[in-house]
Amino acid sequence: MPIQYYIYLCLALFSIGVTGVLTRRNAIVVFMCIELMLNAVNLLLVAFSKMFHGLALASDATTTVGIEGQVFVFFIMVVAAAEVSVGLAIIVMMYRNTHSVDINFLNRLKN
Amino acid sequence: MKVIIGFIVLWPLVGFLFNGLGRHFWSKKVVAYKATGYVVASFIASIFAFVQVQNQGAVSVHYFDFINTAHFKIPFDLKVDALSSLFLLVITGVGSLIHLYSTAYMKQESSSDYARYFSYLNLFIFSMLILVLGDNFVIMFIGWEGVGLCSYLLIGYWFTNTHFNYAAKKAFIMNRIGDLGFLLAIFWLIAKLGTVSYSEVFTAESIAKLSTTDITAITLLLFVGAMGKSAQIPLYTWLPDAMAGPTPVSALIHAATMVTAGIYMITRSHLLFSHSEMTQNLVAVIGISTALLGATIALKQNDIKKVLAYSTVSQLGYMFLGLGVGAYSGAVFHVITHAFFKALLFLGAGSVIHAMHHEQDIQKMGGLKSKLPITHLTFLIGCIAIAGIPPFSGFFSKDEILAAAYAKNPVYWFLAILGSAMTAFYMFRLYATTFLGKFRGTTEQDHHLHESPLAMTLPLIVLAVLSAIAGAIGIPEIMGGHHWIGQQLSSIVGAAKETTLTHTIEWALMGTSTMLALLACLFAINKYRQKADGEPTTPLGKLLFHKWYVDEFYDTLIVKPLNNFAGFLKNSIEKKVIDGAVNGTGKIVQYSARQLRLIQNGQVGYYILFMVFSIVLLLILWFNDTIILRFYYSLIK
Amino acid sequence: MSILQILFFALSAFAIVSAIMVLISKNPIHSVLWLILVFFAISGHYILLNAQFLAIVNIIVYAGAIMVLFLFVIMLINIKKDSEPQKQFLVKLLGVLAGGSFLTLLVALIKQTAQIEGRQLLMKDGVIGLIHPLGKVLFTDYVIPFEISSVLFLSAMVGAVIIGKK
Amino acid sequence: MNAIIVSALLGVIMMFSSWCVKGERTQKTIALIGLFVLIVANLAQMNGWYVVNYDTKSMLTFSRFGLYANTLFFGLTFIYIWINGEEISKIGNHAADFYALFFFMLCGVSVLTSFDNLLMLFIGIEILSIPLYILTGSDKKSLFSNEAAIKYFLMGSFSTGILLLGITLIYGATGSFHLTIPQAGVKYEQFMTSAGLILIFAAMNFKVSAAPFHFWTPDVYDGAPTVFTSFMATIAKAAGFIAFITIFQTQYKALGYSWGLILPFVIISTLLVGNVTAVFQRSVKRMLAYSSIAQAGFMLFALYGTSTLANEGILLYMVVYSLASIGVFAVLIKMKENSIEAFHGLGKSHPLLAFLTTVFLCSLAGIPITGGFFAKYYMINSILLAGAGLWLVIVAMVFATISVYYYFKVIQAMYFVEGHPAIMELDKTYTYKLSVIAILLLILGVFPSLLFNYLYF
Amino acid sequence: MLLLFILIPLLTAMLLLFVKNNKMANNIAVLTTIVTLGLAIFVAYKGAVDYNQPWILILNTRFLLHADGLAKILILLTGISFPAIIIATTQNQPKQKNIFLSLLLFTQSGLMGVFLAGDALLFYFFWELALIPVYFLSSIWGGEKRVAVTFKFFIYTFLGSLLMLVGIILLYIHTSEQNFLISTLMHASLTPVQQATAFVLFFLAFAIKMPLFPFHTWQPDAYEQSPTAVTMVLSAVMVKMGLYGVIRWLLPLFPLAAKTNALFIVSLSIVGVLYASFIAIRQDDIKRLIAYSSIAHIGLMNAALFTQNQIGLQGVLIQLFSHGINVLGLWIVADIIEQQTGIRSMKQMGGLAKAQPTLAILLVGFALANIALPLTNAFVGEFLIFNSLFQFNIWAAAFAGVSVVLSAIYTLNMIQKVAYGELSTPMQAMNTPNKNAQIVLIILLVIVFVTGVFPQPLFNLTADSLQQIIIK
Repeated sequence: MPIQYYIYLCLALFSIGVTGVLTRRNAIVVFMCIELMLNAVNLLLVAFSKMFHGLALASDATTTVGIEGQVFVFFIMVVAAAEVSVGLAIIVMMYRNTHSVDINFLNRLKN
Repeated sequence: MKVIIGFIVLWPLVGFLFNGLGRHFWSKKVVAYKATGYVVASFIASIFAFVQVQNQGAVSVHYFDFINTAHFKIPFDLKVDALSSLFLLVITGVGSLIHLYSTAYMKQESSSDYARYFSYLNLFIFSMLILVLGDNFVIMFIGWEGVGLCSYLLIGYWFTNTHFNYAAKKAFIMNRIGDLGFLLAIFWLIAKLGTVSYSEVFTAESIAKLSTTDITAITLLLFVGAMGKSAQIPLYTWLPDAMAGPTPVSALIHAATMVTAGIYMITRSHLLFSHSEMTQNLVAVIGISTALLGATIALKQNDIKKVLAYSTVSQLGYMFLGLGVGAYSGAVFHVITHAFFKALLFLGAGSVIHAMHHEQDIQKMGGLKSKLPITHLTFLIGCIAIAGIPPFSGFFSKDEILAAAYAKNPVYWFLAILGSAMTAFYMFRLYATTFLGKFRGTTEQDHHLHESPLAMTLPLIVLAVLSAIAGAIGIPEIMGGHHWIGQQLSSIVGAAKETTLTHTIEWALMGTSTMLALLACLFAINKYRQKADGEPTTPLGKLLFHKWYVDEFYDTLIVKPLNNFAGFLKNSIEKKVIDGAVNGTGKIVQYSARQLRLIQNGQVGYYILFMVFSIVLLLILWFNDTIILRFYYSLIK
Repeated sequence: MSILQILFFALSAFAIVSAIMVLISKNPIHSVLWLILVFFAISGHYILLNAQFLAIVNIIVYAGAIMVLFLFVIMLINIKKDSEPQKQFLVKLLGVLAGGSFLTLLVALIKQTAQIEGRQLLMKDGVIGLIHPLGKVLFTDYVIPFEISSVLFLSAMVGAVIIGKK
Repeated sequence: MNAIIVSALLGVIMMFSSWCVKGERTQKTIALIGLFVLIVANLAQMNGWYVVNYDTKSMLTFSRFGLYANTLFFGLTFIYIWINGEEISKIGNHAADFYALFFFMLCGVSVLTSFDNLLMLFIGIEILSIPLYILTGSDKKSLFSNEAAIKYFLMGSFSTGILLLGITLIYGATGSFHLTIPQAGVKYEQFMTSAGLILIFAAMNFKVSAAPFHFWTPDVYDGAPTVFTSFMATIAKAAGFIAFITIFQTQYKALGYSWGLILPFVIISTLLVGNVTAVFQRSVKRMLAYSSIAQAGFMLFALYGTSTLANEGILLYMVVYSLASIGVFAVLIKMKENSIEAFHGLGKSHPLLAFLTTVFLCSLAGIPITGGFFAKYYMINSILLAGAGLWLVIVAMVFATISVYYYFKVIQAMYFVEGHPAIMELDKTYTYKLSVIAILLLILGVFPSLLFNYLYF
Repeated sequence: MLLLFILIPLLTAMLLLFVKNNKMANNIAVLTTIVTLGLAIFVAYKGAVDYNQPWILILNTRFLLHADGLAKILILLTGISFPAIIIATTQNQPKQKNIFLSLLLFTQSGLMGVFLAGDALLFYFFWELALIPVYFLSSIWGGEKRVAVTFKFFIYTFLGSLLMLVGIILLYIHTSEQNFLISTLMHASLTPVQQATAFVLFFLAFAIKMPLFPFHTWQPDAYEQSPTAVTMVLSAVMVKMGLYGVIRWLLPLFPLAAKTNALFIVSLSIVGVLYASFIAIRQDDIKRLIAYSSIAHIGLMNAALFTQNQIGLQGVLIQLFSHGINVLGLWIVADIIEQQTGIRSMKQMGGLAKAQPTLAILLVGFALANIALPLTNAFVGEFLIFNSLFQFNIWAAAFAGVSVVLSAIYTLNMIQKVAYGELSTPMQAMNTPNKNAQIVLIILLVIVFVTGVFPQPLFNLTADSLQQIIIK
């Protein structure tokens, strides 16, 4: 399978995430779209990892080339989890104070 | 010699410092003695110097280097030669007399003002001495500006009077315009020759180095300088106004000495002038024009000093005519005689004014003959001298110029003789209105009329004698004289040119001028012995009375436009354009600040939108547009 | 068309459709659910790529833990279905435009990249996605990032405490 | 390595001290001692002494430059906490937790100064960012703080996504997460590498608040508690710069000539937005936020080329800018309100404090005998040395002039406007602490090389 | 030795911050400045060894202080100006005088540094250093619109100096030895475009500082609004920084560019001279009048510099000193009048000669020097300046020469309005100025005339630098 397919897929998912960030006002949904972006990246990393692995495998049967991509994905998940905990805490805090999760609701800081 | 010359110059300076610094401490008496004494001392030293020059010829002494750089040197040298020694005598001699005169004339002033007056006067003498003694143009220029300054200070001596101040300012500024010409001439010399010393400039080699253009330009510029200082058209209007100063000042500065500086300067640099036909012609034309202009205006003036002032302008015109036609020694001769008789006239006028309690309008005088006998007599001698009636001094000096003018161009002579007649007329009009007939002033003035004290009459007498006999130093050869002054100056200006005129013509010329002058005198005395000249009624009379409206003309054509221009620069250009541009920049920044901050609208959505677009923009910038076009092309394909 | 390709396209279509649904669902809860479906699709891809460990972790961590957390928060703050105010149409359009141009541009660039021209990727085979090699690498070569990410967790923990404590 | 380990441990210690040790002063003292230990540990590594000598598998490389930067960061943090300790305690009752977060952030900073792998970059940035989100929102009752936190968090996460996509693209192109110097003269079109670099560039710009990715900065700096703004704007940002430089000093060559287009674009827009917008601000805090953007514009100069001058310059700039900002923010903390009116008449009522503020502001403006001058000088010199267009420098100078305008507005308010400053009670020691900063700035203003001599021995 | 010029004022300035007693502060300041003056005289006639220390190693910049003729004459001027200013304004009692004096001394330190620096970076450093205290001095103690006006001045000059900094660095990075010494920078290998750019960058900085038309608009406002002591510093010494910069840096570093642009710059300067003179004619405010007169004089000097003629250069070297002294005298007189009557409008003045004859005489003395009357110091300089202009271009000299007349007009206007005429009501308030000011004025006037009659010592002083500058 050509790598381009995966690239396009992931870019599409990523862009959908971006678009979601831009079009939604609910902080939680925006945050979910960011998670979607991260996942698109994850998939792309794995795809690349397999690409390099396949290339290396041709010359060396026991190679582990490409594994770093998957390790990276692991770390992204780790970080995402940490981020989610903090992010949701912030959103909840905001909700406590304003009873809203609308990102446009708080816009006193401007100009 | 160094010491003598030093003394000549330093005494007046000492006097200036002494009186200027100690004006609150010394009594009037001390001031008067000191001031006069210093000038007299200077006079005595001048005599020594004169004698030395007679015996040894010109002497140049070096004191110190005024400017001495790697490329350029102006020494502070003073030089006494035949020309300057003559001037020295006149300056210090007449100067001493006028100092003496002033001691009495200025008696009413408070003691510090009195000291101030004398310090200025001393400073003037000092400057004038520097002017004539300087051995190069720069030193001369120092004196040149110095006398201008003193003139300014003395005209504005009564500084509380605004009109006097304006007169003083006018004098200084007009002089400055002339000085600019002089300066440029000096620069031109430096640029071409690298030196300004007379001894190096006035050599054949130097002259050879200069092209005709150079010489013409330099002489023209020098002449502009002379115009300013010696009140020639078009820079003459300051001189009549300068009569605002105390009368002795008018006598010393604005008649006898300072105004003749231009003649001195041109005589000094006659070598250059004689190489430029054009300049010479111009000098002559300007000279004769000024002479006529001054004379015509003087015809209708009623202020005793104004008449004398315009007469001075006119006489200076004659001197320039003389210079223009190459009669350098004639011009100098006239300077000397003019110094005597014009100083005499002014001092006489001063005596009259003194007696009349500062009344200067001749219409309010008359019949002073009996009340002021000495003044009257001396004044009359002055009038005769200036009118050019033999054997008084004015005749000889004027005659020499006239003769040279005739030799050059009879038209000059004709115009000059016309002017000469007018001179005789207005002088005797003045004399007659003032001294003859009956008194027209107030009774109070009448009551107080008195002859002036000895300190004032003594100078009058001395000057009257000199006016009468000074012609002796220049009796022309046809009258059997030796023309002593011509010989004196021959070392400077070369031997007088062989006149092409026959003796007959010379006699005829003399006769004509004398006749005309005499006729004019008699006519004037006849006309004005009983009544004064009222307000003029004829158009010409009005025109002359208002001095040809030259002042008004200058005012509307030069002064006002310049003033308006300055105002325009100040109020429009400076404020709106230049400062506006600077402040405008600031305003633009402020404005863009106000606009730019609106981008920051406080909404996260917008922020991220901007960020995404920015990334897109970065990508586009990075990969440049061709790649994107290629992509779309590939899509179509 | 091999079975792999069919699976690929099916999963891809599923992922994209679900992702779009995340965007257009009005109700946040629906968004969460759609997002979980996206994650499942992605996990499917991982399996296709024989990245078994990641597939499992993705399900457990993302779909299982994180998304449940989201759901939980949404429930907690009890947002009404239609209470979310919508953005203006123009803003939405701009958003789509931005996302779209971002995609177009990147695709344009990738399409012309010679670096990956003709590269295939290994499906189904390969051992690197298995838990054993991954674990080995993680605790040898990647032990430093592994340890350091603990700091990340610590700080997130402290942060959650600071923010969350009343 | 020492620094990473010790700072992580210290963070844990501080965490526990929050319930073992009572009294905020004690906690501050522990934190300061901890920082001292940290500095010592870091210096020890510079001199070849390790806690553990572990093969990092080329995840991290410890260069003298990076380690020295670490030392400087720790030193700055020391000063920061020394001055602001009491203020930190006032926000909520989590002083020890905040200190723990600072130590964790310093761990992140240490990673950022020594990473050799994009994975470490990512982790480092996250370790630095997540505590910052928390600190921003730490004033839980304040709506401003909430708003700032949510904005910062959402945008930060978004930029993380961008960063990751960039890293991925680079990985896809090169097959490695290592920073390798790209070979010159590559035949094929490396668009993927370049696209990845651009995305990383954008994300890093976000972290250092360079325009047009600066939007979070004013709002977050404004909304966050001032004392944390101070940290965010100084040490956190500077660490971002070190990372930024580490990547791009080697990688920019992959971008070819376009680098000369893209970087000036960012620099100019950063300078423009920062300086010009700051002109109109009434709130000093917000003005400082914009000025911090503007300063980032100058620091970006260091990216232009690799040279010792650029490296030294960025160190000097960081230190000087951070010191001055810490100082100004420390004064601002003591103000009852942030508006410029609060400063009216400060020169009369608190002459020394006003003078110190003047020194800080002059330093920010880059006026000689304060360190700011040489900071700017190094930047200009390095960029000209790197062959940038003269026009860029001249434009930058024009903006620097504008910056003088708004910095001096504050000075004018302090000295030339009559009024009563809205300032809280000050104890003398606070002013004296600030004067230490001022003295440091002045020393660096005359002998900037004091800072670098240690780099070379 | 040379370091003392910077250190003495600097340390005293710091000391003064802690001296609360005004009288004592004043005495200390006077004493210090007089010591500095003594030192300046000593150095001027005995010379001094360069102070040369490495400064910032990596940049290879050196803390090099070097006193050649140009520097000597300017430190002499600075040395004379400061005690004169401080003594003459003793009677003015600004609030917090110790700080006022302290800032003044900081300025002096900066100025000395500017004139002595032999290293471009050091030069720049002091260049700015001299500016900062002035900003505070004017803003705190100035007139009504002081803040805005001073700010404009500050920003304007700051922009100029930043541009110069760019120029310095541009030269620096193109040198082979990589240091900032003037001898090194001279040999920087620049392309013609770079040289032209660097020239413009330097020139702008100096032109703003001088100030040259049309960059001058900060000056009259600043002079008007600053406290007089500061105005004196500004006009007597600080504006010389611009000219000094041209002589020391611009001409030697960019001989070609200077030559190419000479005609343009000379014309610009002369236009400025006439422009400023015309505006001065219409000024009613005595301070603004002196300000515009100063612009005119400075423009003239600048024009002479760009003729690149040795005579002109020599003239400027003398004139730098003379103009400082003259303008100082004028300011002191103006200050005395303003302090005692509270007016600056010349329309309301008049009769000073009646009220205070001595002061009037002094005023006239300085005014005459201002119009470069022979035997005053200004004549010597302007004579040489005009000379060089004449050799450069006859028309340049002719047009510039018009300013001789114009300067007479505005100066005499001033004398007439201030000193002469009937005693005006405000002037009746005039008391005898205090002894200190009088003594200072008299000493200055003596300097005016002594250097006007015997300028040779000044020529000797500057002879060596003349050689150096022309060699390039």
